[in-house]
Amino acid sequence: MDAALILSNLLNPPVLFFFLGMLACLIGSDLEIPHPLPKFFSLYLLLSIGFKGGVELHKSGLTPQVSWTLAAAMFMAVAVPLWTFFVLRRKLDVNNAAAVAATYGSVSAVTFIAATSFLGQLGVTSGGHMVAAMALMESPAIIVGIAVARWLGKGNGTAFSWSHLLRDAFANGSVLVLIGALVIGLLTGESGGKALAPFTNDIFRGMLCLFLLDMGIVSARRLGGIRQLGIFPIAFATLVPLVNAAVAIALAHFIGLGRGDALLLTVLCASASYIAVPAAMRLALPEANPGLYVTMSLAITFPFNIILGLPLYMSVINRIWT
Amino acid sequence: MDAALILSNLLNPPVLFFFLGMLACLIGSDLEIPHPLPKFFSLYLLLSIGFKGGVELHKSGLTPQVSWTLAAAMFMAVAVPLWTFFVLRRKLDVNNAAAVAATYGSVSAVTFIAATSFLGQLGVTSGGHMVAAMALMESPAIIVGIAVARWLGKGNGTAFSWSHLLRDAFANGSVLVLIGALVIGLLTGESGGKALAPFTNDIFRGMLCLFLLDMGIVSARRLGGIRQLGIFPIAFATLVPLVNAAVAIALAHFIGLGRGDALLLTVLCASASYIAVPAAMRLALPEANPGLYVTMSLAITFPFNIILGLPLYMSVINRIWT
Amino acid sequence: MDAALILSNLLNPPVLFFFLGMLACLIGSDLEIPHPLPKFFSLYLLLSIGFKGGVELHKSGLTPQVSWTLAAAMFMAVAVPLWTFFVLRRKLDVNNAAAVAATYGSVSAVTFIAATSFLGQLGVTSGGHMVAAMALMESPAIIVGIAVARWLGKGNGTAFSWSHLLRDAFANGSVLVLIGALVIGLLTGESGGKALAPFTNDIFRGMLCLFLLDMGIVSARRLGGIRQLGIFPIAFATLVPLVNAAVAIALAHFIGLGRGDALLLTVLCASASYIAVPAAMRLALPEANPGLYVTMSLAITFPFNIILGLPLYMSVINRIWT
Amino acid sequence: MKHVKRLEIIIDAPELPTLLALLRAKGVSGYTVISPVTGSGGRGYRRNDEPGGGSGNACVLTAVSNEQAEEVIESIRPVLKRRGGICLVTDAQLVIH
Amino acid sequence: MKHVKRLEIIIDAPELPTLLALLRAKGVSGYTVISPVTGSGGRGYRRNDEPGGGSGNACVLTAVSNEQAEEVIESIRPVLKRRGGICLVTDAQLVIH
Amino acid sequence: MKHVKRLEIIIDAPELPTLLALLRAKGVSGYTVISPVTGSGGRGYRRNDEPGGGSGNACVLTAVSNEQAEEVIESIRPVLKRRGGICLVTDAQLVIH
Ligand SMILES: Nc1ncnc2c1ncn2[C@@H]1O[C@H](COP(=O)(O)O)[C@@H](O)[C@H]1O
Ligand SMILES: Nc1ncnc2c1ncn2[C@@H]1O[C@H](COP(=O)(O)O)[C@@H](O)[C@H]1O
Ligand SMILES: Nc1ncnc2c1ncn2[C@@H]1O[C@H](COP(=O)(O)O)[C@@H](O)[C@H]1O
Ligand code: NA
Ligand code: NA
Ligand code: NA
Repeated sequence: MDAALILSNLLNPPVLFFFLGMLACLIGSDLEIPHPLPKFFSLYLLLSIGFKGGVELHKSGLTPQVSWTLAAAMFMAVAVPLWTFFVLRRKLDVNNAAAVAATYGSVSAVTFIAATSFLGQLGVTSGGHMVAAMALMESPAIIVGIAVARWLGKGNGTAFSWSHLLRDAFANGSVLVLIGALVIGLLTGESGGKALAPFTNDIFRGMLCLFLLDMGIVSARRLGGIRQLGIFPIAFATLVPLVNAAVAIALAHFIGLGRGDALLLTVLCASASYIAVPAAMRLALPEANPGLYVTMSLAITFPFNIILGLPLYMSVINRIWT
Repeated sequence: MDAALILSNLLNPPVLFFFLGMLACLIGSDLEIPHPLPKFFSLYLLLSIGFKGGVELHKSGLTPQVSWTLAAAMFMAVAVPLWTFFVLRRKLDVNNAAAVAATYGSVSAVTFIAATSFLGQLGVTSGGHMVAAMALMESPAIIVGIAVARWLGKGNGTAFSWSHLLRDAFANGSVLVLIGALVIGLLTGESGGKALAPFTNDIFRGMLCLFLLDMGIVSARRLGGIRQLGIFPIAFATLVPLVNAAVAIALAHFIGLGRGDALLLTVLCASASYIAVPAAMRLALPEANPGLYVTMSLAITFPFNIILGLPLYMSVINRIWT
Repeated sequence: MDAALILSNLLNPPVLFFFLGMLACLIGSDLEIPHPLPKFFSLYLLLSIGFKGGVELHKSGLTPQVSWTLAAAMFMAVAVPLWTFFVLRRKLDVNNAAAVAATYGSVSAVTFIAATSFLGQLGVTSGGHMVAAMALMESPAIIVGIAVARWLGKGNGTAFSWSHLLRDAFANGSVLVLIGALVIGLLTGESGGKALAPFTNDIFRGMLCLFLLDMGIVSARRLGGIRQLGIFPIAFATLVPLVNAAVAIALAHFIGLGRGDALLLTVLCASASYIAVPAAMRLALPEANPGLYVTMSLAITFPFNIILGLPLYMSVINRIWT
Repeated sequence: MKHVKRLEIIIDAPELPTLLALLRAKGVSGYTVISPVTGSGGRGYRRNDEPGGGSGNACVLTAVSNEQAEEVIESIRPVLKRRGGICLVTDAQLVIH
Repeated sequence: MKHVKRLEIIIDAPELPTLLALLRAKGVSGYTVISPVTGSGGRGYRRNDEPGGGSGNACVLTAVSNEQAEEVIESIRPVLKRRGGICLVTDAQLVIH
Repeated sequence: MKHVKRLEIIIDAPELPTLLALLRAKGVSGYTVISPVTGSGGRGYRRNDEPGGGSGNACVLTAVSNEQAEEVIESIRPVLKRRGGICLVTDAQLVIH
């Protein structure tokens, strides 16, 4: 994996602000982004990425290529939580195993966004329909996770209800904003896209820097908690992304994606959710411990993907595709 | 009223985000824009619209045409709360009648903004002095409403005081930002306008989308409360805007406004305030019930104007003007 | 000092919004920018100014000229808190004297920003390395202030600790964001600069207007408290900036700065901190009274510099340099 | 001044609607909500700093008549059992318009 | 530790300045304000979600001497009468530096 | 329901980490934090409106056993002495899952 890639990833302002946030926390600075500003940034990012994706999709249309990509994305979104659940079950109780499985089956929008800006820096193109892929991958893992927990989890008071299940999966605020903005982008097309471009495109990277500054603080705060997790969760949080990435790369190559789209699909599968899924799990599986699944995705998998994952996956793809 | 107009209004991103917000609330999503973010958006919108209006007014200057428009606006801002008060008095006590009258006599800045972006989409021009008209229309209704309540409202402890009255009408935060920004725009003119354009113009529609997303949630939350209001307030909230719109259109035609300015004047008269007036009423007429006047303007009149009012008024104007 | 300068400073939208905020507070308006929005604006301003400065510094490089400027800045940042401390000690106890000295030894980023936009309006150029000068001047005064208080302040429980001292000086949130963004700008250079420009440059003045609107409210709230301060602090808050400005102008002329850089160095020395230092003093010198040092810098020195200082310093510089 | 029981209920923020519905069902129409609040308890530390969400708690304060108190408390027990949280009960006097 | 009365006053947020002025007038220099808080009472549910404003309440907590209490309470009654809200009084002990 | 002491500690917000560490050191694992709150006391009015920072207080609420109470209170006295603030103690009953 060549150093140039790592460097050009690290010299990306958003990533550097992530480090600044971590540094602030580690040297005991009083720097913090008070509630609800981070919510504002994430809302902005989800709305913008969704809307831009919708506009792109409106341009490209539903080509076979696009359909194949979405199918692959859906497949991974269902397969990952299933296989990881049974791995996790060996060490964790049903609820925690289900929550972690859902976390890793779903996606991290910000990792995806970092990947797109990484591609932008490399001058590698990617399709707007990948955002649709991301949107599609948000919810299935939530459904699988909750369903599995309900079916295998004996005697935990709450009865199973499809309506609750679907609401937890799709009425989740972040999912709704992402999908809603995507649909709005689709409906309004290029005219809408042009009208909002200064907001959704031009200032986007700046807002991303602010959000990652907060992410740096927030993940560093949890570094201390990692030790208490024990070895299994730590190993899981670093190895499973690699496995999922490998499968995703194979899949991407099989359905003949371009290098850009391939990286994005890979990142989607390798990333773990820390916005939509934790919110949903908190409602649906209160017995599961957020200290476990949030720490794993936020303090280990997210930094791992942002710092090492991106250049690593890219270099592998470069090798294979050429 | 032709379908094309309705459609081009509905396919406006801001309006679509309003629907998204409503949808979120209706399907029981946990999506919410936490306090004080909506305050930030409204502050931004008032500041930007006011400032842009001031800059435009600085360009155009105080032509007779402009003066006539402002005069007409002032006239409506005083006439509407008066006539509506006596209608309302038949069903409501003095305080509530006065509060609702003030609400409908004043204006909704966001409805006005939606109208301008609607015009933008249709390629119909309008004058920046219309913002001055809006600014002029914010306060008179507040004064009329409070004055009427004080004079007719016997024995409600608070004695009448002009200074209080004026403070409630002009020291209101939203009014002050709007008028202040307008004056600043007037003073700094085009140089100032250019300097702030990226902030006040370019990202404007995006911020509007965020604000309307919240408005959708907030109004949907109140839909349930409408039923309890009874038939009279509901009828009032839908019919009175139509009456005021009709009068405004006649007036606009009489003083020979262009189609764009005509629509904006109409929307100003047809819209009801839910930012400035409720805040003022809360201070000046605590006995009045916000559950009544806020619900009427926020959950009925605002959506009504945004969704049906704009295309309806436009099509009528198109018929008459040609 | 010529009227044109005063006027072109006053007709600057940010300054006008500062007045609007003051007006709002003085007429008893309910206008307020609720917490944590001001924190968002200051975070944005520090991040943007730091980042832009870093990018500029990346372009210019560390020329002798630049090094001399930074040296001069450092010198003033250490000299000012020392000499002012001994002046202050005649009237105030050790802790308060130290806190006020640190406040005036450090800098006001917003006054600096207002100065740059004032220069922009006059079409006078200035170097990006001045931001580095500002960054360098944030912390020394904090160190000097705390150190002096620790050494001369007998028997105030807290023992002296270098690590604490350095943390209070550099781990301060605002200092960290400013310096961090500067370094990130340096590392990413022009490519990074271009990518973030719409965020850090284009909407900058608009955000500055919002922040100054809040500053106006906040300083006006404290005007009442000035009287209680007594004559000495008031005299100090207006005369000391003039003295420091005079020294700075001499220094700037001596090391041969251009007019733009000269004004910025002057403003840095004449301004007092109300973000970084108060936060640090609160942690390190809780015995000192924020009602004293915050009121002096926020309610007296800041408006003084923004309204009179800028044009005054500029006109003096114009006289001398030509 | 009326003798009342002051109930202070701290629960996971997403449970708030459920809790308020329970209170209203018991005829409690007066309450005050402070949200979000953070805290620590049997289920660990809730920082409420998770990006775009957070693990905040809500604090509900309600003054109920001594007669109501028992019944209200029993009705919220299951929520505390299922989702954690606490309820603090103090004797107080209520001054109302 | 000193025996005091713990007053907890919940009022319409815009009334806060008036209330604090009243407290200071009665020589109460120590108080803590939590604002905004939401809630429900005789005047209905205050969502505090109105765009660009909101209908929040403010919660003022103050520990006053047993002697002061009565007088302070009487002085705020009119505010509660005019603008709604409540005042909860509890016996407490004050630990201060 | 268990008889407990309800401690309500109001301190300068930056002191919060110190205070929580003290509580944990005394074996207090359950507490709720409301921050920022504003207020006024011996050290004057804390508006918490300073640009980019603010002078807010934090309010820490913790229910501790009657036995623990004394010890906990003594352990936080120094903080109140050094940095100001208060601690209000009331008798309460704790309902917990
Ligand atoms: N002893 C206590 N005193 C005050 N608040 C508590 C206490 N125990 C729990 N809490 C609050 O209740 C929330 C949930 O408690 P738990 O379910 O025990 O984790 C915590 O996050 C705290 O905010
Ligand atoms: N019984 C109660 N317990 C707690 N808070 C109350 C109670 N009654 C009223 N409140 C609070 O006081 C505010 C105003 O009360 P009201 O004037 O009755 O509408 C409400 O919005 C609540 O926040
Ligand atoms: N008697 C009191 N009642 C309620 N809160 C108080 C009281 N005295 C002080 N406080 C709170 O404690 C903080 C610090 O108090 P002090 O150190 O006395 O300035 C104040 O800002 C208030 O928030
Ligand atoms: Na994944
Ligand atoms: Na109207
Ligand atoms: Na200085």
